[in-house]
Amino acid sequence: MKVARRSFLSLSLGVAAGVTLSPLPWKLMDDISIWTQNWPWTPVPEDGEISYAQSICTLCPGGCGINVRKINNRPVKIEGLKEHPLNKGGLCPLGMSGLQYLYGPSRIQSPLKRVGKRGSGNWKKITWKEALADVSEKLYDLRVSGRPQALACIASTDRGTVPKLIARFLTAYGSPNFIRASTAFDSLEQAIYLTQGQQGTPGIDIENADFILSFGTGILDGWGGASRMCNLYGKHNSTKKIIQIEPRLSDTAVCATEWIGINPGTEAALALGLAHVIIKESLYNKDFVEYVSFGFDDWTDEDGTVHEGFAKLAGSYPPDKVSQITGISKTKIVSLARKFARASKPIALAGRGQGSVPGSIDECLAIHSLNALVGNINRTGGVSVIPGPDYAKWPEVKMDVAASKGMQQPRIDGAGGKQFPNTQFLLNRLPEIINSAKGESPVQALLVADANPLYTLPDTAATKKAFNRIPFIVSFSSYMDETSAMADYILPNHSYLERYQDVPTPAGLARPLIGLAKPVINPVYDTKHVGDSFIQIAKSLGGFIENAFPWDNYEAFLKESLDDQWDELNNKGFIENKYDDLPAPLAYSFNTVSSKFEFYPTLRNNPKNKDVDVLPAFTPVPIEGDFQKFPLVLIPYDSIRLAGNYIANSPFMTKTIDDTVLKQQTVLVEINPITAKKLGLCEKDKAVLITPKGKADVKIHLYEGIMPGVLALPRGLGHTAYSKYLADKGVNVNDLIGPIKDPSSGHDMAWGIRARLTKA
Amino acid sequence: MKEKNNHTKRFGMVIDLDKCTGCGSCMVACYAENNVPFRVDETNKLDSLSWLVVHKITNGKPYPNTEICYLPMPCMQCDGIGKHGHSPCVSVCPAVATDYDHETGIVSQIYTRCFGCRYCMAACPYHARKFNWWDPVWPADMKKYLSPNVSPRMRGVVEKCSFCFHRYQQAKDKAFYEKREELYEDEYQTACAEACPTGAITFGDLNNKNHAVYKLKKDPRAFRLLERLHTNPKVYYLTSKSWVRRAGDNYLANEEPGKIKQEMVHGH
Amino acid sequence: MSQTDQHQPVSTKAMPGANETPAANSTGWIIFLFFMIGFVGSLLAGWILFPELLYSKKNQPIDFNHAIHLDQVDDGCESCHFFREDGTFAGMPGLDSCIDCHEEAQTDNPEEIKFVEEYVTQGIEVPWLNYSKQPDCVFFPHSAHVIGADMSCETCHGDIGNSEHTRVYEQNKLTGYSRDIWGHNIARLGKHKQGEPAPMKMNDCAKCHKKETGHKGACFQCHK
Amino acid sequence: MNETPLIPAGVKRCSKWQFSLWMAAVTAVLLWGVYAMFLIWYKGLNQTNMNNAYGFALWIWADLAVIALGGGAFFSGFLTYIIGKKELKNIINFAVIIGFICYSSALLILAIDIGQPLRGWFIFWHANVHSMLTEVAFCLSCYFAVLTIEFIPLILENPKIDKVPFFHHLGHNMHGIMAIFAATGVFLSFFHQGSLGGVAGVLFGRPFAFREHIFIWPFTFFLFTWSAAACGPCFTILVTWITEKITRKKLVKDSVIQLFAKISGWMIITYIIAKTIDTLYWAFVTAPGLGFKLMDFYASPTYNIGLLFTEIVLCGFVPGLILITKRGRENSFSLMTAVILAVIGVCINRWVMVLQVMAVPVLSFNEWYTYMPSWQEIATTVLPVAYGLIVISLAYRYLPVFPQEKELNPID
Repeated sequence: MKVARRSFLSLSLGVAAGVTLSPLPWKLMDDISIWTQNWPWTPVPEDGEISYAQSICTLCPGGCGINVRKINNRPVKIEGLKEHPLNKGGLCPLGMSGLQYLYGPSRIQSPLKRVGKRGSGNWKKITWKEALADVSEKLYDLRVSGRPQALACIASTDRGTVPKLIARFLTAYGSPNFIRASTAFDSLEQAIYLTQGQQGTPGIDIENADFILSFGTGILDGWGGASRMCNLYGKHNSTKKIIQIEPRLSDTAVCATEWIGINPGTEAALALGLAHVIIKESLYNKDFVEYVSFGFDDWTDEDGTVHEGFAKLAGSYPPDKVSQITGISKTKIVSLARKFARASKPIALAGRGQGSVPGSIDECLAIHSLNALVGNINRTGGVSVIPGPDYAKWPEVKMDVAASKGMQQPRIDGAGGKQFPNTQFLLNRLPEIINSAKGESPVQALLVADANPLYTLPDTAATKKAFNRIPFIVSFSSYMDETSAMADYILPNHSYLERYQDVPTPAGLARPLIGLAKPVINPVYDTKHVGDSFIQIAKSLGGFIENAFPWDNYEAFLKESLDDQWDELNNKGFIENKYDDLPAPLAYSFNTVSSKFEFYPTLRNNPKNKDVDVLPAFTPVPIEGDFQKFPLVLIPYDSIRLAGNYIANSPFMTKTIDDTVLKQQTVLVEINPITAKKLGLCEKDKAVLITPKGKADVKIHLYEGIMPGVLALPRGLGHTAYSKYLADKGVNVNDLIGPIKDPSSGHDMAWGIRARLTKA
Repeated sequence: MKEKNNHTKRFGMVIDLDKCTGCGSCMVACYAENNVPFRVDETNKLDSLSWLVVHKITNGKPYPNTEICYLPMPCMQCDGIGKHGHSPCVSVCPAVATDYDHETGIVSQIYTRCFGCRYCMAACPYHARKFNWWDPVWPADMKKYLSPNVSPRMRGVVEKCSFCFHRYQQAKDKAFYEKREELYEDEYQTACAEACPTGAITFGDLNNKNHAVYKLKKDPRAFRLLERLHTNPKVYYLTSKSWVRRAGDNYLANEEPGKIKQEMVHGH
Repeated sequence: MSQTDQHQPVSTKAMPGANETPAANSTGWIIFLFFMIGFVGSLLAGWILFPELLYSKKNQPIDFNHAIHLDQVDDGCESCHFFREDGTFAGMPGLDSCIDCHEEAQTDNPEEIKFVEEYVTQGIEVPWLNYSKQPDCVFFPHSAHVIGADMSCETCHGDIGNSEHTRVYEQNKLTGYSRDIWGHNIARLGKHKQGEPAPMKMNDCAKCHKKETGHKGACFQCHK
Repeated sequence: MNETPLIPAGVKRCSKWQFSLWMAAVTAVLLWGVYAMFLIWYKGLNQTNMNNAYGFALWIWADLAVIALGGGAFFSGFLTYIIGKKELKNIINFAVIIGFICYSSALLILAIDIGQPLRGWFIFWHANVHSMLTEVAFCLSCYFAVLTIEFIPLILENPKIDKVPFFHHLGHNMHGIMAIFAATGVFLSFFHQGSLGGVAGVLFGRPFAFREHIFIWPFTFFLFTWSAAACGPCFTILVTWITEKITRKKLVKDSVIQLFAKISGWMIITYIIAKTIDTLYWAFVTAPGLGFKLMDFYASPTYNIGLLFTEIVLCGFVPGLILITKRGRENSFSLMTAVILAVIGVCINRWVMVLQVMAVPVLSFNEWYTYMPSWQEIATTVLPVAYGLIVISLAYRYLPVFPQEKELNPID
C-alpha cells in the first residue's frame, strides 16, 4: 500500500514535471487568454474594399448631399458631401444616422395585409402580386360605384416627381383629393402671393442677408434645411446679426446675437410696432414704397370709398401700446426697428420653430410687410419667389367620364374653394370634415405615401377617430409608423437609400437647386418604389388610367421628366443655379392687380369670407382654453435632435437627447422656476399636464430660459408605433394641442394651447 | 530635453464654442463611425456610452438674461504633467490596456486587454471614459452597418474617444502607398470634426505650423478645461464669453481666468 | 532536507521495528519508474498529442497551385494580392481577378474544373481560408510593411509563392485562430525556418518592431 | 483509535445543535451573497448601481476597509516577532484569522468588481508597473499567501489533524519558521497598504484625493500604512471582545488587550497628527492652488464638513487620547468606545478616499454625483461578513485559537 501510494505520488510528480516541460500549460494559458478576449457574441464586421456612393438625403426637405461609405458594397456610414453647395460636408444628426433607417427594426420588410382588428398590430405577409391586386380591386370597385372622388391621398409634399405622379394617378382616377401636409412655408407662400401675386416657393436669401429678424423661426433648430443653416451660421456667426424673438430660449436664441423674449402669440403686434417706428422715423425704403408698392398710404377706390393704408394701420401701433401687448420694452422696440431698417440686407422671418404649423396669415403679412418697408424684396439678400421645377411635359391625362365627373367635385378639404380660394391644401381640416360628415365618410379609400398624419396632425384623438371612419387605408410607408399601424394594407416603399427620387429646390433656398437621390444599395427587403406601386396599380385598373401611365416604371418616368437634366443629375447629384439668375432689384413686375407690391393685398378682398380684414391688423391669435381653468400656456418647441415630421427619430438621435428633455419614459416640461415655485414644483417632480385636448404625465424641468407662465414641450416624442427604441417615450404634443383655423386661409394657426399643471 | 524626433505629432482639436449650436451631429457621427451601440432607454446619461458628449451649460441668470453654451467634450487626450504622456488615466491602468502614443499624442484604449477595473474612469476628471455595463446589441439587421475599422466592444470593458485613430491608420496606409512621409491636413480628420455642420470643430497637428489648429490654439479666446489640474488636454476651446471661460475651470472668487493661465504658463 | 526531517521519523513511528532495506531498493526503482512513466508520458502528450487535439484541420475549398500562377503573371504576388488605391491591401483575390483567365477551364485539372463549375459560373466567391488572419482588434497595414519598410511577402508568409498545393488549414479549437499565428513550432522556440510562414502573435510583431524601429510601438499602432 | 475529538482538549464548546443553528443562519446570509455574486458574474456589472461617474463604489470601499481592518494581523506579527512583544502571542492567532478573512474577502470582492472576471489575471500577466493597482494586486496576493501560510499551522493544531504525524510535524516546523513569514508579511503589508493610499492620492484629476510633493510620497503611503497599523489592532480587539461576549468567556487576558490597546493608541495619535498636517496642507495650499475652497469639497448634504470632523476629531483624536491614557484603557466602556470609534474612523477615511473622491464635481458644471448601491452590491458586501463569521466560528470551535482560554476558563 505504501509502495502504491509512493508510486502514485511519483507518477504525479512525473506528470507534473513532464507537463511543465511541455508546451501544454503555456500554450493553453495563452489560448485561454485569447479566448477570454474573443467573446463570440461580439460581432466582427466584415472587412473589404472601401467605396463611396453619393446621393441626396431625403429624410427632410433640406436636400443635403450625402456621401455613403461602403465596405464591399455594404453601407457602413453616411457622411456629408463636401462638394454639395448647401451642407458642404457637414450633416445634421438625422442625416448622419440614416443607416439606422435602412436596417432599423421598424422597417417593413414585405407587403402586409391586416388581419384582426385595425391597429391591433396583427399582419399577414403577402406577395406584391396579391397586394397590388387587392388594392387595385378595391379602387376599381370604388370607382365603379361612381364615387372616384371618395379616394384621397395624403403625401408630405407636392413637389418632386413622386407626388406629381400620385396626383396624376388621382386625376386619371377621377379624384381631386390629393392632399399634402402644410407647413409655415405655405403661409409665407400665401402672404407672398397676396402681396406680390407670385406663385412659387419662398426664397429667403439668408446666405446674403446681414440682419435676420426672426419671429420665432428656428433657423438653427432645423428650419430651412438644418445643415444649410448651420453651415451658414458657422461661416457668418460673427458678421450676420440674428435677432431671435420668442418666449423661450431655443437653440436659435442661444446662438443669436440677441434674444428678445415676447409674450407668445403677439408677434404680429411687434411687427406692426416696428413698422410704426420705421415709418414714423422715415427709415423705410422710399424708392420701393413710392414706386413699386400699393396701399402704403390711404387710397380711394373707383367707387370713391377711402381705404386705410398700411401706414395708417401701423400708425395705430405706437411703441408703448406694442410694449404692453408684447412685453418688450419701448426702447428695445425702437432700437430694434432702427437696427432693422438701417441694416443693408435685413430679412424679417415668420414661422415658428421648424415651421411645421402654417400659422396666421395676418401675422405673416405683417412680418412680410417689414421686408417690403426696407425694400428687400426680389433681390439678393432678400425675399423672393422660386418657381417650381421645370419638368418636361408629360402627355396630358385623358379622362374618361367617371374621371372628369369626379374631378369636377369640390375638394374634400375645402382648399381652393369659395371660402379659401388662395389655399391649395388643407390637410388639417380633413379630420374635422370626416368626423362631422353625416352618414358615410366622404373619404372611402385613403392612400398615404411618405406621410404620417396620425402622428403629425394636431389633435391626434380626432384624427384617429376620422381615420377609423375611412373603410380602406393603404400605407406606402417604409416604416411601421402610426399611420401604417392603422392601415389595412402596407405596400412598403424602398427606404431613401434604395430608391431614385428627384429633390426640388429645398424650401427657403433663394436659388434653384435640384438634386437627385440615387440608390446606394440594392433593396435590403422585399419593397417596391412607391412610384412603381402606383404605376402598377394604374396598369391593373386599365383603360384611361392605364393610358395615363405610358412608362414601364418610375425610373423611366423620372428620366423622361428630368429630360436633359438627367445625365448631369445622375453624374453629379445636383444642379445648382447661381445667384446671377435672380432678377435685378426692382426690375421685377408684380403680378398683383396693381402690378405693385400690395401692402393692401387686394386679392384678399373676398366677399365670401367676411371674417377677413384685408390689412393685417393685429388680433391676438386665439388659443384654446379658458384662462381660469387653464392659467398656463403650453407651446411646442422644435429641436434639431428630434425629428417631428413623418420621419421619426433614429435610435442614435434619441440617444443624444438630454435627460432634461426625456427621462426614462417621461418627457420633461420646461417651466420657469418662478412659475414652478408658485405651483410648488421642483426639478424632476412628477406632474400632470392638462390641456383642453388631453392630459399627459410629465416631469418638471426648471428652465430659466422660458418666460414665466409658459410651458414648453418638445415635438417629436410620444410615438406609439415604430420599435421599442422610439415608442412610448414622452408625449406627442399633437395629443395635447388642437388646430385653430385661420379665417383667411383655413390653415392651422395654433401656436400653443392653454394648460394647467398639477403635481402628481 | 526630448527633442530628438521632430516628426512627433500632437493631434489636437479646437472647438469654437461661439459656433456650436448644440445640434448633436458630432455625437451621432461619432456613434456611427465608432460602432457605438445604443439601448432602448438612453436617458440615464451616467451609464450611456457616448465618446463625445455635448454638455449644455448655463450662466444661471434668470429670464430673460439666461445664456446657454453648448460644450462638446470628447476625450481630452491629455498629455499630462510635463507633457510626457502621463495622462491621468494611462499611468493608473494596471494591465496596460490604455497607453499614450508618443508618435501622435493619442491615448489608446485596447478593449481586448481591458478587464474592467475602471480605475482609469476614476482618474479622469472629464468623465470621458465610459464603461460597457451591458453586452452591445444591434437590433434587426443593424449589425450590417458596423464598420470593420473599429472593433466592437464587449461587456465589461472601458471605452473612450480615440480621435478616430483608425482614420490615422488608414491615412497612413494611403501615404505609404503613395510613398509619402507626411499626411495632408485634411487626410486625417475625426468623424466629429468632419460632420460638424457649423465647422466649429477643427482638428489637426498642434505641432504643425501649417495646420489650422496651430494658429487657433493661440487665439486669445482659447482655453482648455481644468487646465489647473495640469492634465494638459489637447482639446482647446474658443469662447468670447467670459462666463464660459470661467466655467471651464475652477477659480476662487478673487481669481481671474486669464491671469491664472499666465502664471501657469510661466510657472511650468 | 525536509524529507529526512519529516519522513524518517514518520516511517519509524508508523512501522516500529520494521527493516525494509532490500525491498526499499526495489521500491526506489519502482518509484523512479513511475516517475519516468509520468514524466515521459506527459511529455509525449504535451508535445505530440496536445497539438493534435488543439487544432482542427480543414482543406482549402480548391487546391491552389501558387507556383503555376506565379509563372504566368508579371507583377509577382501583387498581381493578385494587390494594393488598392487607398493604400489598403486587397488580400485574397476575388473572382473578378480570376475570371479573365478562368471563365472556362483551361486544363483538365479537376480542381480547376471544380473551381469553374462551382464558383465562376455560379458567381460565388471562393471561401478561402486565410492562414494569416488576425483577430478583429488588430490593424495590420500591409502598405507600411511592404511599401514603407520594403519587406518581401516571404518574410512573413514564407515561400508560399512556389507552393504547388495548398496546405491544410489548422484552426485552434479554443481561439478560432489559424495555427500560423502562433507558429507551427508548438514551443515557439528558435527562429522559424526559412521559407516557412513566420509566427504572428503580438510578441512577434513587437520583437521585429523593437529590432527595426527601436521600440515596440504604442498599442494603437496595431490595434483598433 | 478514531476517538480523538474534533474539539480541542480542555475547552468547552456549545452544543452541536446550537452550533448548527447558528451556522445555518449565517450560511443563509452567505448564500444570499453567493447568489448575488453569481448574478453579477452572469449578467455583468449592470446589476450594480455604479455608473460612469461612479466607477469605484461600495466594493472598493469594502476592499480598502477590510484591508485596513485586517492590518491587525501584520502589525501584531510585527510587534510579536520583530519587536519582541511576546505577550501578544496570545492574540496573534486570532489576529491572523481576522487578517486571513479580510484579505480573502478583499480578493473575492475584487474578482466580483471587475467587468471581465475571467481576464482578472491580466493584472499579473500584463502588469503595468506604474499603476498603484498593480502593486496592490501583487502585494495583496502575496500577503494573502503569507497569511494562508500563517493560518495553516493553526489549522494543523486541530486534535484530529494533529493526530496525523505528517501534519503534526508540518505544523511544528511551520511554527518554527513563522517569524520569517511574519517579517515577510510586514514587509508586504507596508507596501500594499501604502499603495492603497496611493490609489487615490495619485489621481491628479481628482483634487479631493490628490496630494502634492511630499504629501503624495511618502505621506499618503505612510498615512494608509500607519492608519491600518493603528486601527487594525482595534478591530482585532473589537472582534475578540465580541467573541468573548458571544461565547460568554474571557479568552484573552486584560494585560494583553491593554498592551495592544496602548500601542494602538499611540499609533492612532501619531497617525491623526500626521493626517491633520496633511489635511491642513491640502485644504490651505493644494486645493486653493487648483481653484477649490475647502468647503467646495463638503458642499453636499451627504458629504458635509461634519464628515471631516467625525473622521479626524471624533474618530481620531478621541479614541487616540482614550487609548494612550491608562484610565481610558482600563475602563472597559471607554476602551470599547475608543476601539469602535477608531474602527469607524478608519472606515470613514477609506470611504471618503473612495466614494467622496468620485462624488465631488470637478468640472464646474457637473453636479455632485450620488450613488446608492443595489441589493446585489450590498449582498456581495455582506457576503464576506457572513463568510468571516463562519470562519471565525469554525476556527474558534475546532482550533486552539486562544492560548489563554484553558487557563482563564478551567473546566471543572
